[in-house]
Amino acid sequence: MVGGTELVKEAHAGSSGNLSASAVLSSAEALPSMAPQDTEIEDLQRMAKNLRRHVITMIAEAGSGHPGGSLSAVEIVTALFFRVLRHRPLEPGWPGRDRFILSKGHAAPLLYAALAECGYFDVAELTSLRKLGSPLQGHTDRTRTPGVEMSSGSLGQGLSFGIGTALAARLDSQSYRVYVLLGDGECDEGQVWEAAMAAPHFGLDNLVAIIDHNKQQIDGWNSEVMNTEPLAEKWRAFGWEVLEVDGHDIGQILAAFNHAEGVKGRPTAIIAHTIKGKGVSFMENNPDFHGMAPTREQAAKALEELA
Amino acid sequence: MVGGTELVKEAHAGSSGNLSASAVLSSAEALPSMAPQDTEIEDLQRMAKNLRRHVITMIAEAGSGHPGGSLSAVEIVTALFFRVLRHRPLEPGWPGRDRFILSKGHAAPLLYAALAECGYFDVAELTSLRKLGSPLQGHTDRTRTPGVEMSSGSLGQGLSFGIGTALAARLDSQSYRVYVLLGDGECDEGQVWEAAMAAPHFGLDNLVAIIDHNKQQIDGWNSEVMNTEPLAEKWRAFGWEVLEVDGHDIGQILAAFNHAEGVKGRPTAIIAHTIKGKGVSFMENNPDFHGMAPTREQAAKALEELA
Amino acid sequence: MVMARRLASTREAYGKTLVELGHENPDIVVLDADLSKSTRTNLFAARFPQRFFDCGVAEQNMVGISAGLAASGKIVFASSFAVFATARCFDQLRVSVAQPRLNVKIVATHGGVTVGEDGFSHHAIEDLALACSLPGFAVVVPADAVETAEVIRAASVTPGPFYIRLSRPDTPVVCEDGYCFSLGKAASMRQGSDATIIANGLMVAEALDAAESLAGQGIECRVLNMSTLKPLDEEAIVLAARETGAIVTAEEHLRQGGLGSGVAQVVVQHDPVPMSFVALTDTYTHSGKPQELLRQHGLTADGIQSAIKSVLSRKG
Amino acid sequence: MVMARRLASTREAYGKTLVELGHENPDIVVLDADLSKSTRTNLFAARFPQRFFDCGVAEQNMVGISAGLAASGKIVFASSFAVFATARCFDQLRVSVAQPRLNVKIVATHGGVTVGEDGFSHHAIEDLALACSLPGFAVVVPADAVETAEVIRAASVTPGPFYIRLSRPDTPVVCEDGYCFSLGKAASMRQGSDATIIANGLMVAEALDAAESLAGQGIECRVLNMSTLKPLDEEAIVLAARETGAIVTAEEHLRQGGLGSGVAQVVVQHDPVPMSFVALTDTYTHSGKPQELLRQHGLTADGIQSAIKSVLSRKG
Ligand SMILES: Cc1ncc(C[n+]2csc(CCOP(=O)(O)OP(=O)(O)O)c2C)c(N)n1
Ligand SMILES: Cc1ncc(C[n+]2csc(CCOP(=O)(O)OP(=O)(O)O)c2C)c(N)n1
Ligand SMILES: [Mg+2]
Ligand SMILES: [Mg+2]
Repeated sequence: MVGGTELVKEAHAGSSGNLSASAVLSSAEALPSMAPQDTEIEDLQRMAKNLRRHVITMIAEAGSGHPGGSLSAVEIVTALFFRVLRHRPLEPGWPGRDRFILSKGHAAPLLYAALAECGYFDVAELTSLRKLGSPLQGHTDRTRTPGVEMSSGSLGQGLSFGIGTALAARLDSQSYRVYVLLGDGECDEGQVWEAAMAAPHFGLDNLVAIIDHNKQQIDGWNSEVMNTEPLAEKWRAFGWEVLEVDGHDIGQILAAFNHAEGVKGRPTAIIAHTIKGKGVSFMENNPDFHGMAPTREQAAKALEELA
Repeated sequence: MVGGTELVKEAHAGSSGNLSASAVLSSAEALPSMAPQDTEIEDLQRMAKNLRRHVITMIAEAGSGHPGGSLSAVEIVTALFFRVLRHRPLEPGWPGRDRFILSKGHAAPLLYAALAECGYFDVAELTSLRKLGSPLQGHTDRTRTPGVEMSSGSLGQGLSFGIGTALAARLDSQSYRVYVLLGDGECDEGQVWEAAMAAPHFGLDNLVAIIDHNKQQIDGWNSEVMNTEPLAEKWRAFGWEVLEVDGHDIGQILAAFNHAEGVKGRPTAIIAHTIKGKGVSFMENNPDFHGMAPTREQAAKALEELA
Repeated sequence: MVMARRLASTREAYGKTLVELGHENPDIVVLDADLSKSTRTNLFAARFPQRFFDCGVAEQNMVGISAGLAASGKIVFASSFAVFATARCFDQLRVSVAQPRLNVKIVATHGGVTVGEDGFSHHAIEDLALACSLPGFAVVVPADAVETAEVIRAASVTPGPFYIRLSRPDTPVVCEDGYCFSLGKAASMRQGSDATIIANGLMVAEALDAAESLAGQGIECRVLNMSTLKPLDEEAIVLAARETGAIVTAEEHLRQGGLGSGVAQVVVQHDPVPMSFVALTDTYTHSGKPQELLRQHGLTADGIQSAIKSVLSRKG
Repeated sequence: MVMARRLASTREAYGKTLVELGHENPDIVVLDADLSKSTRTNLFAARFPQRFFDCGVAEQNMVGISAGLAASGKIVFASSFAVFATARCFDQLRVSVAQPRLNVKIVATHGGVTVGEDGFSHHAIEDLALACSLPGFAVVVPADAVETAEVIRAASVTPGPFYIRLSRPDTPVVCEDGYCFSLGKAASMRQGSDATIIANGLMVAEALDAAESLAGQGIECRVLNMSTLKPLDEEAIVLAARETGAIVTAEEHLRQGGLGSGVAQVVVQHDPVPMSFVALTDTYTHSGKPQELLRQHGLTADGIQSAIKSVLSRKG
């Protein structure tokens, strides 16, 4: 198993469309924009599996939580925290850090697992999830958890917040970039479209929205509950650069982030096609596991599959 | 000057894509779907001018109100109330009536003028606009004014309401149609896009949204305040049949409504390109007259131009 | 010390009553915003799919659609969690529902802090303050599952907007079978002349437990179930002030804008007597088990007992 | 009978103070939602276009953007009309601003019914109830233009969220030049021992007029300008109850959830004395001239006088 902090770059040079450069994963100078070598991808995949195990263990221990939408976003979060983001886990308030904003706040266990593996806090803390007095609230609380940029839990609010941080970068002549992760059901919320309209209006090319397009929300399939298709066309019509990727293919995800860094004058939306509950057979595409904790037995079985 | 009620059809046969039939404007059997003869258009244009005069007189008398966005929508409202809608001014609650929902509620003076000219209430009432105890509130109040379907004044709420009435038509096996008039600045509101997503999801082909695209909102041009372009592409990406018309050309407007009646399985959005303050030289494209009443002298000058 | 009570789910009672109403009246329609499994409107959806509309995660639109349906003669029940059904669509409740006085019943589940582990984004501690500031809305917090069924039925035949707040966990049953809900009337749950406890929702059970314990100490408390927050039963409050001379209110909500502040306004206008409040004080709550949170914030029989003692010490 | 007062615009005072602050502190940023001409943030926009963000007619997004800016170290002022700045974005105020305690100042103009002719959609009669149910928010209703400038300055240097409510019309100036605002402290405007009038916003002028008239009838009223609704100056309230034995509150707001209910809660907990409320009672208001509406709903010096007489008749 890969130790988390090993994968973390304390910072990396921003920008450049340099796709040919190669680098050692653990190097502090690694560029985010390069085509990763196979071994790096493998390391990231191992970390992804590791995060999945954390998610299952944490939610099972808490007895409540949201496995489905945490598992679908694992590769996205892994790519960000262990390769793309310039951040300093030991200096969470570093002004130059790239921002990751979890708008679909019910995926908090995944974010906590990534933060712990990066070294923001001890991995042992993870089991305190959702318990009285824990820094790891059921939905994120930026005042309690180092590395958490935004308090969430009410859907649809993260992209607006992201715009604010992206505007602040401009005001402060900072080069940091802002990444916001949304759910597809979350895209039902009007506030998402208010923000979607505003970001290109403000010309924010330091902003990236990633939509975890797992095609499900609580009451079932998006197509039956509230059809969001054609999702890519919507973002395009709102003025965004739009990319579609297999959200479980880390190489594609990294390429998309790389592409986004080269886009000028407007923000980028990455539509990541994913599977809700990904990695655990009986959770995949099973809406029951949107917001239900696995039993002890189910957790054991899941961990077996993720061994 | 054309007497209002003369122009009103008590009801008309719905449907049919028959573009060749001709009819007398005052006929109770007139179809909405036909290409109107020139004389009809002229009658409607006269009524439009008449409504403009009312708007100016009412707002000047009230000393406050919104001339700009009332004037830009005159042809749309004229076409609807004096030709398209099946309604019974003396029976405002008639269950089979087509519904007109003014979502951009600050254009209330225009709606009141149309209702009065149709005979919902006395034209003399119009001068009570915005006065204490008047049935003609500054923004619409459905409990006070016959013919007003929805209370408004807070932008962005009308299309959702329209979906509700359109769904009710389906539940009650009624053939009435629902027309919702929105502003382009109003399209900044997220709730509009929640509704825009839901209406095609529910397959509502009895619903028509008309966007009064006068390119201005209060703080100035849409393009500077909050760019909504490409507006047509947005509605298309949300699953609507989209038409663009010159919003001051009654023939084009009627053709668009006619086309909409033939669309099955999804709602229609008509983007009406208009000029804010249309018809009064010093109000046209002048954001100052979004929400400012003309002085006595300005009103006199405006009425001269509208003679 | 105090007897164990049967637990039952208020939202289950809601879902079942909706199905009954759906059979009785074809004008009943139900809406939800992607939470129908949790609010239990899915029971209605399964039985009457044509009259059920899932609006996705779009509470504003849900309220607007509800208003349009109500304006067309439907009796509309619309549900979500209490936080989202009020905070996320307050302007729509105000302009599309309250101002035109339309026949929309907002039935919100997951009220208060007993949502527990989800944390503060999901704890509805201000929903009643919001609902009470909508003129024309009736606002009701049933004490248990028995009363919930009654309240839903009453709302369905009473024209105009309602806000009804239910809980996530199963809660103690305090109303007897055959209990009859009357909008705007407090239900007397226990006699007493030393002080009055006015409570609603799951705090009614705590109030009864507190009264029981206090009786053992020679303090006889009147207990009122003030399930209707609006219109408030001023008569019962004035009588309580006059006859018992001291009042404690107990609610799963911020003190500000809820039951306690409503009662205080009546008391100072008619018969100023000492009061104490068992409620949350201007603070957000955090993840934890429902019972832990109730204890942490004093929303318990013990908390009520202390409040009674405090108020008695100030009694003239 | 009572002296005429100079009229001045609170929102003009806001706009001008923003410009001063903009010069003094580069971290001040200002947002609006397509109402900058009316809220007078356009003064700041003209001077500091880089630090001004018009969000269009999208109040939810404006609040979210404000939160993001504040989290990045900016001191954020965000404005709209009082109805839209609260009702339309309450969940965003709750989750994006209040829960993380971010440094966002919501300055809402067009508070109360004095918006007049626009009618009920534009009358903010519940905005303070909403703002007060956001734990951690400071809530302030300046009495006039002089106090407004002070409050805006105080907010700019006090970390954390604020809700500040201003008026549309020019309002009477009651604070003397050199007046010093202190958050959470009532300002004593007049001495008196028969009863206390506690008011805020434009009702302070009415309170002073009422006190003047009553003095002519031998009734001496204390007048408090309770511009800070949260945190409420409990000490001043308790003193007023103790020393004058009767309290009338006066506000341009629903009785529920505003100043009156806040004061009542303090009174019954510390020194139950008779109170009367000059406020709107559970009803929406309609189009009319500002003064007509104030008169129609008794929000006047006359209304306050009657309330004082009623409360004195109940004084022990
Ligand atoms: C404003 C708001 N409304 C409702 C909810 C309840 N809720 C939590 S998750 C969820 C479904 C979200 O679906 P999606 O965004 O697709 O999430 P994912 O599939 O990635 O888990 C809902 C409705 C909420 N958290 N916030
Ligand atoms: C929710 C809400 N926010 C703000 C306002 C204030 N307001 C009234 S009209 C208007 C501009 C609307 O622009 P647009 O829709 O383009 O109207 P039009 O140009 O047709 O007059 C605004 C911001 C409002 N009425 N409702
Ligand atoms: Mg999803
Ligand atoms: Mg416009």
